[in-house]
Amino acid sequence: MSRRWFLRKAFGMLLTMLAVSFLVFTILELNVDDVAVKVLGQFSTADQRQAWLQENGYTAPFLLRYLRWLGAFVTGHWGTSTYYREDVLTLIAPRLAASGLLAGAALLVIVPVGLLMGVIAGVREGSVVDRLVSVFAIVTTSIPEFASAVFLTALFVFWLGWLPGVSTMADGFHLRELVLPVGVLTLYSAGYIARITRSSMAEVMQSPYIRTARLKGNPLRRVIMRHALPNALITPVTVIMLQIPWLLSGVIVVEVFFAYQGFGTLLYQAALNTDIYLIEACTMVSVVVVVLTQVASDLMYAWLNPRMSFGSSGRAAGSG
Amino acid sequence: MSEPPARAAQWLRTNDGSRLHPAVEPLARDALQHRTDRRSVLRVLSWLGVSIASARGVLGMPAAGAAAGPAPRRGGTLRFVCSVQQMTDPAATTWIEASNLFRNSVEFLTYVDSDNVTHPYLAESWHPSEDLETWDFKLRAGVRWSNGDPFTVEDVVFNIRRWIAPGSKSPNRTTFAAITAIEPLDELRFRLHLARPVCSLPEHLYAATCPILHRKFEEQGANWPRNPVGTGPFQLTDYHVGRLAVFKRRPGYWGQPAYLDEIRYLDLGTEIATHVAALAAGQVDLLYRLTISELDLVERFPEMQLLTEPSAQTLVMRMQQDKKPFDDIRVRKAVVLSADREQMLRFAYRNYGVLGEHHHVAPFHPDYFRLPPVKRDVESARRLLAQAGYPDGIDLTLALGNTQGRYEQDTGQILQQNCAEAGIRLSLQVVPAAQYWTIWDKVPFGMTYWGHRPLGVMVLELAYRSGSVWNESHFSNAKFDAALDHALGILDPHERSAAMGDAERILQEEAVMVQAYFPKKFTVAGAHVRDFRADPQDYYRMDKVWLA
Amino acid sequence: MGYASPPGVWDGGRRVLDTAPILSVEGLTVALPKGADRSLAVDNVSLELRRGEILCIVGESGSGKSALSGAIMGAPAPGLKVVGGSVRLQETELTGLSERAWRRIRGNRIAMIFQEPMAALNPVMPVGQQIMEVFELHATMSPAERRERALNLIRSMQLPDPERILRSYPHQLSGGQCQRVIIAMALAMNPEVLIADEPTTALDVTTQAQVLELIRELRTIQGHAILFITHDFGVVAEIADRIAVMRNGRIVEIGEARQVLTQPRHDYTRELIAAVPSLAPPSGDASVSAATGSEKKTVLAVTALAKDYGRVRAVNEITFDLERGTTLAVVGESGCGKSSLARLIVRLTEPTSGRVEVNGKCFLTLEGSERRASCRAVQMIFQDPFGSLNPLRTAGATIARAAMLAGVDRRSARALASELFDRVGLPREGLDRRPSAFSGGQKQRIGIARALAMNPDVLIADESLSALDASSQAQILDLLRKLQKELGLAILMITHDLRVAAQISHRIAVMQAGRIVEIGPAGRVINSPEHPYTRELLHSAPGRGLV
Amino acid sequence: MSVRYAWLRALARPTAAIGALVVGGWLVVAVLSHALAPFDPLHSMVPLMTPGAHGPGGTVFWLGTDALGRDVLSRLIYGARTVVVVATAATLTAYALGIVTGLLAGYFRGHVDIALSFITNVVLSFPVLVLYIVIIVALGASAANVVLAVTFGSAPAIFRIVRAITIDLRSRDFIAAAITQGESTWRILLVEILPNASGALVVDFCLRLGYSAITMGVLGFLGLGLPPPTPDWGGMVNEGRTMAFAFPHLVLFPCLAISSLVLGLSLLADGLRQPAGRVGRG
Repeated sequence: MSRRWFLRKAFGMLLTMLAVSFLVFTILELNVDDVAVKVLGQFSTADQRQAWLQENGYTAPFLLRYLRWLGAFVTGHWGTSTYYREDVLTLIAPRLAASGLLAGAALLVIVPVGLLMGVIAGVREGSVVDRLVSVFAIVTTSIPEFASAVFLTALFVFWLGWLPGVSTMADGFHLRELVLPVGVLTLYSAGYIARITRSSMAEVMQSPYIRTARLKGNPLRRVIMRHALPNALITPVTVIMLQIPWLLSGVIVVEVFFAYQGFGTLLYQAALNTDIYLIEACTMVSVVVVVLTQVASDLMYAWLNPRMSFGSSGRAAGSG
Repeated sequence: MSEPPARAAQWLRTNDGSRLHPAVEPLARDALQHRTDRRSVLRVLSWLGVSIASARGVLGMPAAGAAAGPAPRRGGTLRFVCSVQQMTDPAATTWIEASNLFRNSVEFLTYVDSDNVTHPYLAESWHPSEDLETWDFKLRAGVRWSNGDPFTVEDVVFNIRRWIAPGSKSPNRTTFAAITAIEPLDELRFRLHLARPVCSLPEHLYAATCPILHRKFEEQGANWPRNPVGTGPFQLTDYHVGRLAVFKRRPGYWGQPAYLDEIRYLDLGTEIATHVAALAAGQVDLLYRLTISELDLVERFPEMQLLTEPSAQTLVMRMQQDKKPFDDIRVRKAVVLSADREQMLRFAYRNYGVLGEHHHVAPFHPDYFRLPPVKRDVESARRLLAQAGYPDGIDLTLALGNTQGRYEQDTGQILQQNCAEAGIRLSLQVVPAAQYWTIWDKVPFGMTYWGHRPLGVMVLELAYRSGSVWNESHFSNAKFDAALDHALGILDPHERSAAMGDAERILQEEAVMVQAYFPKKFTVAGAHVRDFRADPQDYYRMDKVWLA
Repeated sequence: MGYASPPGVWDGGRRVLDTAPILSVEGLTVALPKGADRSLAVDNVSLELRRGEILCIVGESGSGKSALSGAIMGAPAPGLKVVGGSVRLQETELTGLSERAWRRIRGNRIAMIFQEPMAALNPVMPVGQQIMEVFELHATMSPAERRERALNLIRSMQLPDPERILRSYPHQLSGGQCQRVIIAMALAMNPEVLIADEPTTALDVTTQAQVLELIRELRTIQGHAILFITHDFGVVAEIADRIAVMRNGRIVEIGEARQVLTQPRHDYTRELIAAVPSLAPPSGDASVSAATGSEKKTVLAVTALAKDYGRVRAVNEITFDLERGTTLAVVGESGCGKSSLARLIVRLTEPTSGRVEVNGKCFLTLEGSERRASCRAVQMIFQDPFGSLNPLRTAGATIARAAMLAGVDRRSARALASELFDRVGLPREGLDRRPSAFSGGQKQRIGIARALAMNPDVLIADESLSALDASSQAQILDLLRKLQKELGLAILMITHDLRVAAQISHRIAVMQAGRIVEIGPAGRVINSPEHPYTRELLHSAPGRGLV
Repeated sequence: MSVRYAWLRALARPTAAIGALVVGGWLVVAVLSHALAPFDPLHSMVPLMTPGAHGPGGTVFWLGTDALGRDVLSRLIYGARTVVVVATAATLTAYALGIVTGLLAGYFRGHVDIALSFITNVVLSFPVLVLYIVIIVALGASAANVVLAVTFGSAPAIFRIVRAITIDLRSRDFIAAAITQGESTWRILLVEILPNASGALVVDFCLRLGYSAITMGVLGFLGLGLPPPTPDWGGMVNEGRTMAFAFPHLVLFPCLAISSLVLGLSLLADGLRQPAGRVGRG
C-alpha cells in the first residue's frame, strides 16, 4: 500500500471514465443524420441538415469526432441542449446542486439512523431488538421506492394532509417539501445500512480482541466504544460512501414522483427527449461521481483500517 | 325588437366609415326574421368590418362582457403553471402553450373573443371588396414597439410577406395561400389582394401563429425569446425552456394597462396531478391544462374554480393512405367500422365530451353539416378484411405519445378492444411525448392531438388539403379540395355548412381517420384569480386578469 | 538471546515462596447449554495454585480446560454458566461478585495470556496504547507515567526498539512479538495470578521455546503463580511444576510434574504421553534396511529447483534424490519454502528454473494430454482435511474419479475404490457418504486412498498430520509405513515437526530460507546434527524430557 | 447431514418458511392466472368502481376497477404472471452471463480477469437508468427489451459474486488435487467449483429476482415498461397515480403486490443464507 497503489487507482479511474465516454458517444452520435434531425428539428430539410453536418464537422471520421468531443468536454464546452435550447453546463449546475441538497439531507438521516440501529442490533445479537432491526431492514429494502412513495403520500398528504404532495420548490425553498422525498430515501437505504452494520458489529463482537478487552477489566460500554466500533464501522462507512452515486442519479423515481427538479429528473427527461448533448454530459457527470466516490471510499477504508494503510512506517522484522 | 327589418339596416355602421358591403343588409334581415341564428350573423358582420356596437343594437343583443362585479385590484404576481416550450419563431410554433406566452407581448391585427366575434386590435378597422377578393385595413395610430420604434404598415408588410413566402415553415403559408399581394397604401393603411374570396379572413388573422413581429425580427436573429420586441401590455424578462418564463407589465402600452404586475409561467413537468397538488398547497394560482384523470382530485378542493368549456380539440387516429396496408380502403374502412365511439368517450373521458363522426368537424362548429349517424358494424368490418385478403385477421400498430395526457393511451386501449372483435390485432406503440412529435407525421397509423379551431373549415384546411404543411395523413383528394374552396367562399353560414357537408362526407367515405369524440376542455384557477375566462382555443389574454 | 538453562529434564528445583495458596478452586461446576454432547463443561473441579508455581492443566480439545479458565476469570464463554463451587483469590471469594467488582479484579489481580496473539490485539489501535489502557483502568497515573511504565514493560519482554513497538499496529509485529506484548499487558498491574491459555500453540518451534523460557522466568524470578493450559504434553514436560490432567470436564489426575510424567497413575494420562512421537528414530528394520535394499532405483530426482516471487527467491537451488520405497522428510519452520517446493514438483506452480525427473523422464516440460497422462506418477495429500475433499461428492465417487483419470474403466474403478477403502482402514459403508460425515483423520485416509487410486510412484505429504490430534497422527504414520512396505511407495514428507520426521523418514532434509542446509540419514541428523540451525531446531523441540 | 437436507432444514426456519410461502403463493397465482382471475383483464366494463362494488350480473369487483373499467384483481393476477415470467427470464439470462464470465475471471485470473473486471466496472459506473432508457427508447418497449435492460443491470453484480467465490474455492486443496490428477479445466469449473458455489448463488438468485421485479416496476412506473394493455404492476401504478388521491385502490394494491413478492424473496434469501453461507457460530 503506497503511492504506487494510488497511481494504479487513478489510472484505473481514468480508463473507466474514458471507456464510458466512448460508450456514450458511440450510442448517441454514431448515426450522424439522427443527430442533425435532433438538433434542427423534424421540419428541417435534407440539405439544411447536410449543411449543418458539414459546418459542425460531422463528416470527419468517427474516431476524430470522438476525440474532438472529448477535448471539448474536458475543457467545459458541453454543447447546447437540443430540447432546452440552453447551454448544457448552465442547465446541469442548478440541478446537480438540487440533487446534492436532497442527497445531503437524506444522508443526514440515513447514516445516523442506519448505524445506530445496526450497532444496537449487533451488540445485542439474537435479542428482540436484533430481530426487530432485521425485520425492519428486510421489509424496507423490499419495498420499491415508488411503492413507499405511494404509501407515504397516501398517509401524509391524502389522509393526514400534513405535508405538500409535491416538491417543486415552485416559489423558493421550503423544508416541508423535502420531508417526503428524504423519508422515502431513508426508508429504502437506512434498512440496508443497518443490516450491514449489524452483521459487521456482530462479527466484531465475536472476535478475540473484544474478549481481551473485557478480560482486561473494561466495562461493556468502553469495550464497545473504544474497541468494537472503530473496527465494526469500517465496512459500513465504505458502503455509505457508495450510496452517493445512487443518491445522485439513481433516485430518479423519487424525483419524478415528487416533481423535484434534481439531476435525476434532468437525466430522465434528457433520455426521454434523446437530447444528445445533455445525455452525454449527464452520463459523464454521474460517471465522474461514481468513480470519485469509489476512490474516496477506498481512501476512507485505508484510513480507517491501518492494516491497509499506505506509507506506514515499515514492517518490523517478523518471521515470513 | 319590433323595428321593421328594412329600416333597421340603416343603423349599421362600419368601423372605418366605408360603405356597407352589399351582403350585410340581407344577412341582418334574415337574423331579424329569425331565419338564421343571430350569433353566427353577428360573427359574419364582424368579418365585414361592421362596428360590433351598432350590430348588437340592431340585432337586439346585450353588450358583451359588461362585467358588473367588484372593481379589479391592480398589481400582484400571477403564477401560471404552463409548460415553457422550446420556441424561436412565433410564426412557426406548433404548440398553443408557447403562443400563450408570447401573446402577452406581441399582438395581432384582429382579436376573436370566446363568442367567435372578430374585434379590431392592431387593425383599427377594415372592409372587404364586394367580391371579397380585396381587403383594405387601417392600423391603429400611436402604437409604439417595446424598443421605442413606432408601429407602422412596414411591420405588417414584413410579417405577411414572410408568412406566404415559398420557403416559409409556418402553417400560415397554407391558411393565407389565397393572398397574392400586400399593397401598403400609406403610413397606417394597406390592401390585401386575394386569388379567391375568403370571407373569414379577419378571423384567420387571430390564429396562434399570426402575431405581428417587429420588422427587424429576422435581421436580429429570428429568435424571439432572445430578443423579445413586442407591442403588447407585458415585456418578457427571462425565458428558460422547461423551467420558467417571466413577463412584467410594460409602461407605455398603447391600450388600457394590464392589472397584473408580473406573470410567472412555471413548467412543473407533465404530471398534472403534481400541478393540482401545487395549487392546493398555494404554491401556484392557475393551471393551463387539466385532464379527466385529475378531475376527481380537483373536486376534493371546493375553493378551486373549475372552468370547463366545450372545445373542438380532439384525438385523430389517422391512417396514411400511401403506406401499406392502409393503401387498401377496405382495411381503413374495417378499422373505422369496428371503432366504438361511445365506449371510447365513456371509458377514456368519462362522457365529458361530444361524439365525433370521423371527419374532425365538431357538431358545435358553426359550419358543421349533420350527416346520417355513424353506426358501428363489426360484421361488415370482418367481411371487408376477408375481401382485402386478411381472412384470419391482420396485425396493425397504433403509435401514440400521450402528449396531452393519459386519456390518449386509454382511448387507444379501447380501440384495441374494439378492433379485437373484428379480428384486427392492434398493438400500441407508446413513445415519450417529446419523441412522438418527431414521428407524428411519419408513422403509418398514429394518434395525434389537434387543438380547437373556431371554424371546421380552418381544421380541414390545415389537416386534409393536399400538400398542406400539417397534412399528417398524406390525404390528397381533388374533390375534397374543391369542396373546401367552395365552402371558404360562401358568406352565409347556413349555405356554407351545406358545402361543408360534401367535404365531411368525402373524409368519412375515404375512411381517413377514426375520430371518436371531442373531449371537453378543463382548467382550474385558485379562488383569488378573477376575470380569467377559459377560451375554447386556449388563447388566454392575460391583461384583463386580476388577483383579489 | 542465549539459552540460560541447560537442556534436560526439569528436576523440579523451584523455590516455593509461601505455603498458603494464592488461588483455590473447590468443586467448581460449569454447565454447558442444552443440546451439547454432555451436560457439564467443568464438573466439580478442585485445585490450588501457590506463588512461584506453574500448574499445567492438560487435556485434549473439548476437555473443558478453557471453560475452567473462563470461569476463574468470571467471564465464561457465551452459553456457559457457573452453577456451583467456589473460587477464592487469597481471601476474596470470586464466584458471587458483582460485575463491577469483577472488573476491578480482571487485568489487575488476575490476568490472562491468550492463544492467538495476532488476533487477541485490537487491529486498529497501536499496541502501546492497548498496554497503557490497563493502567488507565486500574491505576491513577499521568499519561506520561503510563507511557514510561509501558516502555519498561516492553523492554522487560526483550523486544527490540521499544519506542517503535509502542507505536506499531499488531499487523506490523510477528506472532512472537505480539505474544510478548500480550504478556507485558498481563503483567502491567503485577497480578497475583497469571492464566496462560495455550500461549504457544500458534507459534512456531523456535519462538515457542523463547516464550516458554520467558514464562519460566516469570515463575522463578518474579514469583508469579501461573495456571498454564495446553493440549501438548511436550510443552507440559518442558514447563510444568505440577500437572492436572482433564477429561470431559473432570480432573482425572493431579500431582507433581516428575511423578505424573514418569509414573502416571491414570491410564488416560499414560495414553496421552504415549501418543507424543518421540524424537529418537525407531530402531529395527524400517529405516536401515530399505536404504540399503538391492534394487536401489531413484524414482524422483530434483536438480537446482528454484522459484522467485518478485525479488524474493522462495525456493533456492534445491537438489535431492528419492529412491523407491524410501521416505525423505523435508523439515523447516513456516515460511522456509518447503510447501512451495512440494507445489513446484507437482507443477501446481511453475518453477523459475531447475529440473524434476520422475522415473528418468523429465516432468516439467510435458504439456497438454501428455502431461495429464504422466501426472499419475506423483500424487499429493494435503494439510487441511476439511479443504482437501469436494464437500458435495461422496468419498467413493472421489476415489473412483481418480481411478478413471488414471485410465481405469467406470465399473472396475468402483471396485478399486472399495478395495482401497479397506486398504486405508475405512468402513465399507462410508463409500456413499459425503466428507462432512467423516473425522479429520478419516478424511486424510480418503485423501490417501484417492492418491493411491492412480497407482503413483511418489507420494508427497504436505503437512498432512499437523491438523490432526496426537492419536490420529500416530495412526496415519503407521498406515503410511504399511503402504510403503506393501507398494514400494516413495514418500516425500513435508513437516515442521521434527518428531514426525524422526518417526517415519529414512532420510531428513532441513530447510531454512528456501535452501537445504543439511540432508542425511534420519538417525545421523537427529543425534549428531552438523548445521547450527538443525541443532537449534532440535533443541527447541518441546518435551525433550520425554525422550 | 448432507447439503440436500440442509435446504430442507433451512426451509423449516421461520424467515425462510414465510418467504417460501409468499413466493410460492405468487407462483401459484401466476401459473393458474387463467383459472383464478374472475374477469378478462383486458375487458373494459365499468370505470372506477370502488373495491367491493357489485358489477353486472351479481359479480363483485373485489378490488374495484381501473379508469378503463378493467377489474383490478384480474389485472393483478395476470400481472403476477408477467412479473414471474419476465423477471425470471431476465434473472436467468443475467445469471448465465454472470456465471460464465465470473468463473473464467476467478479461475484464470491474469488478463482474462483484468479485462472482464474492467468491463464490469465500466457497466457498473454507467448510470443504470440511462442504460435502461437508451435501450428501450432505441429498441421500443417490449418484454424482450425489458429482459435485456434488466440483464444489463444485474449481470455485473453476479459476475462479481461468482468471481469472488471462484477465487476462494480455487485456493482450496481439493481443486489442487483435481489439477494434479489431470482433471480437465472445464470439468474443474463445472463439476468442482460451480456446485460448491450454488449455495451462495441460490441466495443471491432470490434477491436478484426481487431486484428484477423492482426494476420492472420502476420501468413501468416511468412509462418505459411493457406496452399497454399488458397487465404489469409497475404500469398499473403509473396509470393510477394521477387519480390516486380520489381512487387510492388503483395504486395501493399493485404496490402491495410487488412489495409482498419482493419481501417474500428477501425473506427466502435470508432464511436460506444460514446453512449455505455463514459458518455456524461456536
